Amino acid sequence: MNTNIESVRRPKYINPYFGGVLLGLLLLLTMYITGRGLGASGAVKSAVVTTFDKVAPVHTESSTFYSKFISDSHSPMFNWLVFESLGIFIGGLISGAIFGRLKKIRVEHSPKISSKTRLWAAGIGGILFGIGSQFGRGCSSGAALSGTASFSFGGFLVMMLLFGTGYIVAYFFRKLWI
Amino acid sequence: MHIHELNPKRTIVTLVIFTAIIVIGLVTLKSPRLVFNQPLNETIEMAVWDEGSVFPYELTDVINGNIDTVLLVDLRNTFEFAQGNIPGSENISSVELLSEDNIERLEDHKTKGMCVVVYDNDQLHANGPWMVLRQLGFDNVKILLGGYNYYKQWADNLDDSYSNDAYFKGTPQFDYNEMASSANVDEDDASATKTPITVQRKKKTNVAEGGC
Amino acid sequence: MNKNYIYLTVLMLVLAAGLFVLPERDNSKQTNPEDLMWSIVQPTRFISTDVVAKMIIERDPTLELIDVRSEDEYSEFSLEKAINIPLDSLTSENYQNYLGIKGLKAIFYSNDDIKADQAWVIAKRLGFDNIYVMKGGLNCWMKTIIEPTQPNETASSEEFELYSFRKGASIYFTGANMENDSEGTKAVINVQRKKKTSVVEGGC
Amino acid sequence: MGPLIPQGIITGGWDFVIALLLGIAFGFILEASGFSSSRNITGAFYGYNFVVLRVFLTAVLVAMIGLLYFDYFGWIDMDLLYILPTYLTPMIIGAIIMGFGFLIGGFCPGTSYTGIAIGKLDAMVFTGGLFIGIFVFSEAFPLFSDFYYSDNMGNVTITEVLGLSAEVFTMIMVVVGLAAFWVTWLIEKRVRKNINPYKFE
Repeated sequence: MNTNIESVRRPKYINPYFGGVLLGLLLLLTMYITGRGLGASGAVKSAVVTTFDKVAPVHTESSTFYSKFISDSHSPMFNWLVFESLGIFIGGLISGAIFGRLKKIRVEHSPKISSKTRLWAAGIGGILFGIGSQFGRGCSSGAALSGTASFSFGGFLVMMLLFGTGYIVAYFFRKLWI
Repeated sequence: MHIHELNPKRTIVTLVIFTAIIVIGLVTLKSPRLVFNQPLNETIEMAVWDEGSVFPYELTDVINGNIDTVLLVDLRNTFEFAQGNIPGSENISSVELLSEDNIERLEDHKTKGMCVVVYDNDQLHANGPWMVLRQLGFDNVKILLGGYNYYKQWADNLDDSYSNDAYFKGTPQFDYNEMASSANVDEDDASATKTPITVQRKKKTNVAEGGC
Repeated sequence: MNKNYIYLTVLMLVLAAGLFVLPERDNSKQTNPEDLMWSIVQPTRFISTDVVAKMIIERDPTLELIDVRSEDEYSEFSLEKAINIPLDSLTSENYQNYLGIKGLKAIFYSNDDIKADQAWVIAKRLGFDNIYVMKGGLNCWMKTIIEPTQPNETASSEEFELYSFRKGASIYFTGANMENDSEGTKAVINVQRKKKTSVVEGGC
Repeated sequence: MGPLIPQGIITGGWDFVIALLLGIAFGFILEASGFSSSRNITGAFYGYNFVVLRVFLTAVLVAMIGLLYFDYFGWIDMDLLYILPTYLTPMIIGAIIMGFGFLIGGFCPGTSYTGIAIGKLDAMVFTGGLFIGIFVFSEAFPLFSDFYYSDNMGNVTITEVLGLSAEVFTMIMVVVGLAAFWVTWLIEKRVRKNINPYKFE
C-alpha cells in the first residue's frame, strides 16, 4: 500500500461515526440549553429581511412575509440563528485550520464538468434549497436533523423526503458528481 | 482502506462517556418518597361530588366511644389543640402530616380498615391536607364539615345539628343577580333575602356505616 | 472490519433497549406531595374579597378571575371579567391555557371557598403557579362588598374606613351591573391565551 | 431542570454567546466530518461515500436516545421542547424542492457555511443562491400564502401520528440505522472498486 497516494486520497477527516456521536451530543446540549435544536437557513432569512429592510423599508413592512420578522425594537440580524451561523463559520474555520484544509479560494467539481458548470449548479441548487427551506420550515439541520431528534413529525417527513428525492433524481445529475 | 474503517477508538470512548452519563443519571435518580396514587380525574370527581365528607352529627357515636374504627385527627397546632378539641381526637398538625412517622401510621390505619376523619378550625383549612392525603391514596380519610368551630357551637347537642345546615358550603346563600343589581342598596339592607336552599340531606347515619 | 464496530453496535442496541426496561415514572412533571403540602399550609393563597374588589375597581391588569362554578351558575351571575373554568373540566387542556400565564394572578372563586380551594389544590398539583383563592367566595362577596354591614359605633376607625371602602365598592359594582343589564350584554372577556408553542417560532 | 432558556434559568445577553459557542461546535463537527466538500456529501447518492448518512443517522439516534433518557431523569422537559409544526403538503413540496437543490447544489445551508470558511467558491455561490431563493420566495409570497399555511397539523410528534410509543420508534430507528450502516458499508466497498478515486480539495 502506497501511503503517499493514500494520504492524498484520504484527507484527514474524523471518523464519521465519531462525528455523528459528537453531533448527537451537541444536539442534546443545545436542546438542554435552548429547548430547540440547531439551525442554519434561518440566518439567511434574517439577512434577506435585513437587506431589504435597509433598501426598501416601506416595501418590507407591507410584505406579509417580511413583516413577520420585523420588529421595531431590534434588527432582525440580532437573532439567535444569526449568531449560531456565525459560529458555524468560525467552527469551520478552526477545523479547516487544524486539519490543513484552509487554502486559497477554489472550486471543487467532478472532472467531467467545468468550474463554471459547477458554479451554475451551485447557484441553482442554492436557490432551490432556499425556496424549499421556507416551505419545509427549515433546512436539513433545522427541520430534518433537529426535528427528527425531537420527534417532530414534520421533521421526520422532511428528512425522509429530502433524501428520498435525492436518491430518485440522483441518476439525472450523475454527471455533476461522479 | 477508508477513514471509517480505521479503529473507532474515539467513537467508543465518546459513546461510553454518554452511556456513563446515562448510568449516573439512573443511579442518582431518587425515587420520590410520596407519589400521587389517585388519578387526577378521580380527584376532580371527588371534589365535584363532595365525596368523603363527614357530617358533624355523625360524630356522636365516635365521641361517646361507641365506635373504635374511627380516628379523629386534629390538624391544628398543639397550642390550639390544647385549648380545646373534640374528645377522642389526636393532634397531628398539618405541617407534620407528611412526616415519615405519620405516613406510616396512616398506612397502618388504612390496612386495619380504620376511618380517619380530619378537621381544622373550619372546613377550608382542613381541605388542602385532606385532598393531599386522598391524592396520596389514603381513601379512608374523610373531612369533617364545619370543622371545629361548628362543633364547638353544637358540642352539647351535636345530635340536633342534624336539622341545621349552616356547615354546608358550596351553595349560594343569596340571589346574586337580584342583590348585585339593586341600585338602592341602602334601603335593601334589611330585606336581604336569604333564599331557601334545598340541600340533599344525607340519611342520618354515622361515619363508620358509610364504609371506609 | 474492526471489532470495535461490533461493540458500538451492541452498545447502541443496549441503550435503545434500556428505554424499555425503565420503570414507569408518571408523575415526574407534577408538583411533588411534600411541596404541595408546604404551599397548602401557608395561608398566602387566600385573597380577601376587599382586595379583589379593589383590583377590579383599579382595573389591575394582572388580575385574572376564574369562576370554578358550573356553566349555568356562571352564566347567571359572575364577577366582572371572570373566566369560567368549571371544576370538572380543570384538567382539559383547553382550559389550562388560561392558567400559568406569565404576569397574571389567577384568582379562583366559587359560591364558597371550598370548591375554589379544591380547584387550587388540583391546579397546584398540575404545577401552576401564581394562583390564589378568593376567601369566602361569592357569598362573602355579597356580604362584604355588595351589602356591607355597618360597624358598631364603638368599632375602631379602621373598621369604619373599611366600611366606607365597601360602600363605595358596592355602589361601583351595583351601578356597573345596572348598565350591563340594560344593554343586555356581558363585558367581552379578552384574556391573552397562552400559545401552544412554548418557544419562539421561526425558521430553521 | 432543563431546557434552561425557556425556563428562564439563563436570561439576558448570554443566549447570543451560547449561540455562538454552540455554532462553533456545530461548524467544527461538520467540517471535521468532511461536510465542507460537496463531493463528500453527494457521495451518499452515488454510493461512493456515505459520510452524510453515517453522521446524520448517528447524530439522530444518539440525540433521540439521549432525549428520552434525559426526559426520564427530569433533566430536559420534553413538553417545553420546541416541536417543529407540521404543515403537511407545503412540507412535502418543500422537502422535494430541497431534495433537488441538495443534489444540484451539493450543499445544505449549514455545510455551505463551513465550505465558505475553508475557501470553497461553490459554497459561496450556493449561499448566494440561498439568499436569492429566500428573496424570491418572500417576493412571491402573496401568491401562495394560502398554500404556505395549508394543512396545518400543529406541533405534532411522530409518536402521535404513528401511534407508536417513543421508545418503540427509537428502537425501530436504531435497528434501521444500524442495518443501513452495514448495508452502505458493503455498497461503498463495491462501488469504490469501479470508480476513479477522486481527489479531495
